[in-house]
Amino acid sequence: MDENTTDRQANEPHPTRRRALMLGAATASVVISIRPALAQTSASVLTCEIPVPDAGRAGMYVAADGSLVPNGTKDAFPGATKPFKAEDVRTALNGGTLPGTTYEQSRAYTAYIRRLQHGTAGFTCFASLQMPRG
Amino acid sequence: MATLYRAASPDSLIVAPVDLLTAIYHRASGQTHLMASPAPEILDALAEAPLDAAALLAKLRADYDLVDADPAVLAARLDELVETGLVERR
Amino acid sequence: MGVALDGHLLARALADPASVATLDSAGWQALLTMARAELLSATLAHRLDGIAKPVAAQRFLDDAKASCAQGRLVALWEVEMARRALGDLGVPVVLLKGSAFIAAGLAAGQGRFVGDLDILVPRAELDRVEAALLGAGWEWVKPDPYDDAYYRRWMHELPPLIHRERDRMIDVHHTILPLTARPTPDADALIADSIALPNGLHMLNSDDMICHAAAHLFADGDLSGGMRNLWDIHRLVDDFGIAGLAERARRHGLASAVRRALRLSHALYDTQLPDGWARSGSDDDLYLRRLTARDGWGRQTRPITRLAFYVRSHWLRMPPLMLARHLWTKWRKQAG
Amino acid sequence: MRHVFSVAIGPVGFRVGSDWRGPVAALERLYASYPKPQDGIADFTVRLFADRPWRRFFRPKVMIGGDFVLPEAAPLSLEHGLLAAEMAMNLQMALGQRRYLLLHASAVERDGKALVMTGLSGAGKSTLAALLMTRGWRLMGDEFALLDPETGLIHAFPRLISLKNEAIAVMEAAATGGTFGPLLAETPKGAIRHLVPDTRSVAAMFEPARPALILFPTFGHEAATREVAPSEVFVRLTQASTNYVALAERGFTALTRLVAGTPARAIDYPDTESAIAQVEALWASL
Repeated sequence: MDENTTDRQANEPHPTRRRALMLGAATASVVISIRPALAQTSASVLTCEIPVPDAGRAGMYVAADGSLVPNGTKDAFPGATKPFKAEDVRTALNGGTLPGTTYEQSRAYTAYIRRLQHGTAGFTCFASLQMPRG
Repeated sequence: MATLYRAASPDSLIVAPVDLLTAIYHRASGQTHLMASPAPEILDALAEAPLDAAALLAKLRADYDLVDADPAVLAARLDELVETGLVERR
Repeated sequence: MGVALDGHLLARALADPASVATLDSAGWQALLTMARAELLSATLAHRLDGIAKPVAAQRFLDDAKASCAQGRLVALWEVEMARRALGDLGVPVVLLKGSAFIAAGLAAGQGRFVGDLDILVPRAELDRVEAALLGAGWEWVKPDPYDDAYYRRWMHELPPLIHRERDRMIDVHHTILPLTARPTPDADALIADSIALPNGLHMLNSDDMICHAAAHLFADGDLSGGMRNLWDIHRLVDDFGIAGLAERARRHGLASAVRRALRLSHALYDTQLPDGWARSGSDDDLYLRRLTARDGWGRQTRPITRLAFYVRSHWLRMPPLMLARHLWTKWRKQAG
Repeated sequence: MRHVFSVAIGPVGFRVGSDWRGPVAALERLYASYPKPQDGIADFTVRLFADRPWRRFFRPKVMIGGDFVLPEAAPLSLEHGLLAAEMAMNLQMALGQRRYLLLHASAVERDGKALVMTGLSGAGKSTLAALLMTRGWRLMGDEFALLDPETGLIHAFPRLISLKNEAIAVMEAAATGGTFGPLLAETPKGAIRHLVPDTRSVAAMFEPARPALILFPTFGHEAATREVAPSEVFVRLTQASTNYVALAERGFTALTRLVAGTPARAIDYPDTESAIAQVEALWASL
């Protein structure tokens, strides 16, 4: 890498010698966009919790695929009585089981957590578990 | 009329070749992109003026020894750049 | 220190920057902490340019400016991405609030932190706008059927959308107040009389911007963030004057909201008032108590006052029977 | 607030308000040798409070507040009040720092040059930094390294060293005569004990250093050292920074400059003694 980054204009004269170029495979990706690692260190600066489901939708059941369904829906699970700790979720995401749940129930809750989105309670906490660490 | 592809103006980019990859900071979006060939070359080819896909392919052929001049693959590359906002369809 | 330790400290510094000369270090600390909590730290930084201040305060404010400048860049980029997604529909797209201020380079945009992107489009075009956004990478935030139905039936906007790559929200409005609220602004006039920006998007005209800010403050919210809202109004009045404002406010059914907003802005920031508007409303003092309920630790204070305004905000948005239904549905979900 | 404490840690000033005396008393003891914020004005405010008035007394729970908060923070018990204060200060840095590029890394200095270590929690970057401190290096920080976009220098942020689980006994043996905080058992992160950085590290906290080596340590394997491709270093550091994106162009310039000018290595180590030897060997070969 250059010691000093330069503006593109100054940086790239047109090639004097023809350089080989490959467009590559249609399915491959050639651009990585850096996303904010907002919560990346939050796991280390803070302990956080994830409610299943979030309070705005308390009372709904969690289906096997993690979607929320009306309470009483067959084969779906009632929400967890207590929020899960980040560490427990981390273990579950790596194949473990959430505390106080059956295997299927844990799978459903984990699926719910994976579907969390910005603005939903638990999202920031989940995001902090997702960031590549290293 | 064929779709034109317009790249972010060169003075809105800071380009830092890292190794095989190139880091690009886009001033307009505040985003950093790390890209492999041929993405930097495509941005470069579009720097002077917007081109449609066929003209872009021709320009890349003229400037480089293009190993696989496949329009479908070029379209995929352009889609990716459009997604980042570095290239705009017009 | 001799300065009341509530939001008036911040208001005074914004309205009269020279007043900070009397602050000791505790006063500075309280001022800066309050400004940050009210999202006015970068605004304060710009206002205090060129005023002597302790090194640590200068550094704090420089950081706030830099942070705001980056936020501005991101907000403008969201505007640009919305333009790319919607530009070909042939639909007027009107930027609202902070995005409009910064896109148009208004004084109200100086130091303004901008959150979500808010746009206004004709109600008849909502479906096309929605489809275009979904096609360009925006997704629904909440897949909840009750909330969704509620929004579509009663609100003045689509349920919020978020961009899957950029993590930024967009609120698509078709008018500036919920359909359940009592004033019914003239949405067609808002769009018809909007002003085109160089990039092809629009912003409300200045009177409508003030009407919108006032409507948002009194008819739609519990006054949290009100100091910033009133500062927006103060700057807009400063920039554009108040010549046609009263007339325009009447047309939208917002005459009393706009009068109150200006009276409060006058009380906090010394905003100029049209003749005959100065007489204070009976409960202006209560509003001021709510607006300035912030202490030097950045905490909200006066919980009872705040609760009263919170209840009021729901009351205003919904007719009583509907409010009951809304609270009942929410309660049922809590109770499971 | 009832109880107040303030401190400067490197270039950053903090103010901590607490509903209880306990956490503030612990901070006063452990940060006794630290200066106060410049001009008496802190960059960040932290609040430790009870979410309900009776929670001050009855099964007290410490809520974490401040200028910047994450909505899902879990409260801590009052016995862990010191940890709550430390986490809250870190959180202000993670979410609010805008002057320096914040790297989630430990850093030590020798001869005016900085060694920056970043990696997974559990990789031992904190313990390694603390051990190096006992062997002639100056500790710049065990959690965050601050990269100055203007100068390219690393600024120190030598907060209390946060020792977890096995690292506690290791450092109790290595830092004899060191000042330790109380042992906090069964916190959400396991056992924690804080160690005050040594006198020299605290005294030199305002002296920045030029970055000379970036290290990615991994614990639990046979000793090995690898080069790391610059693009990988770049991406890993963007992900080890909470404010890279927020610093916009300054962040990009600072990071590309750091990556271009600083060698980087990954080391695997089976135990801390080997790690120290590997670090010293690498340092000598620069």
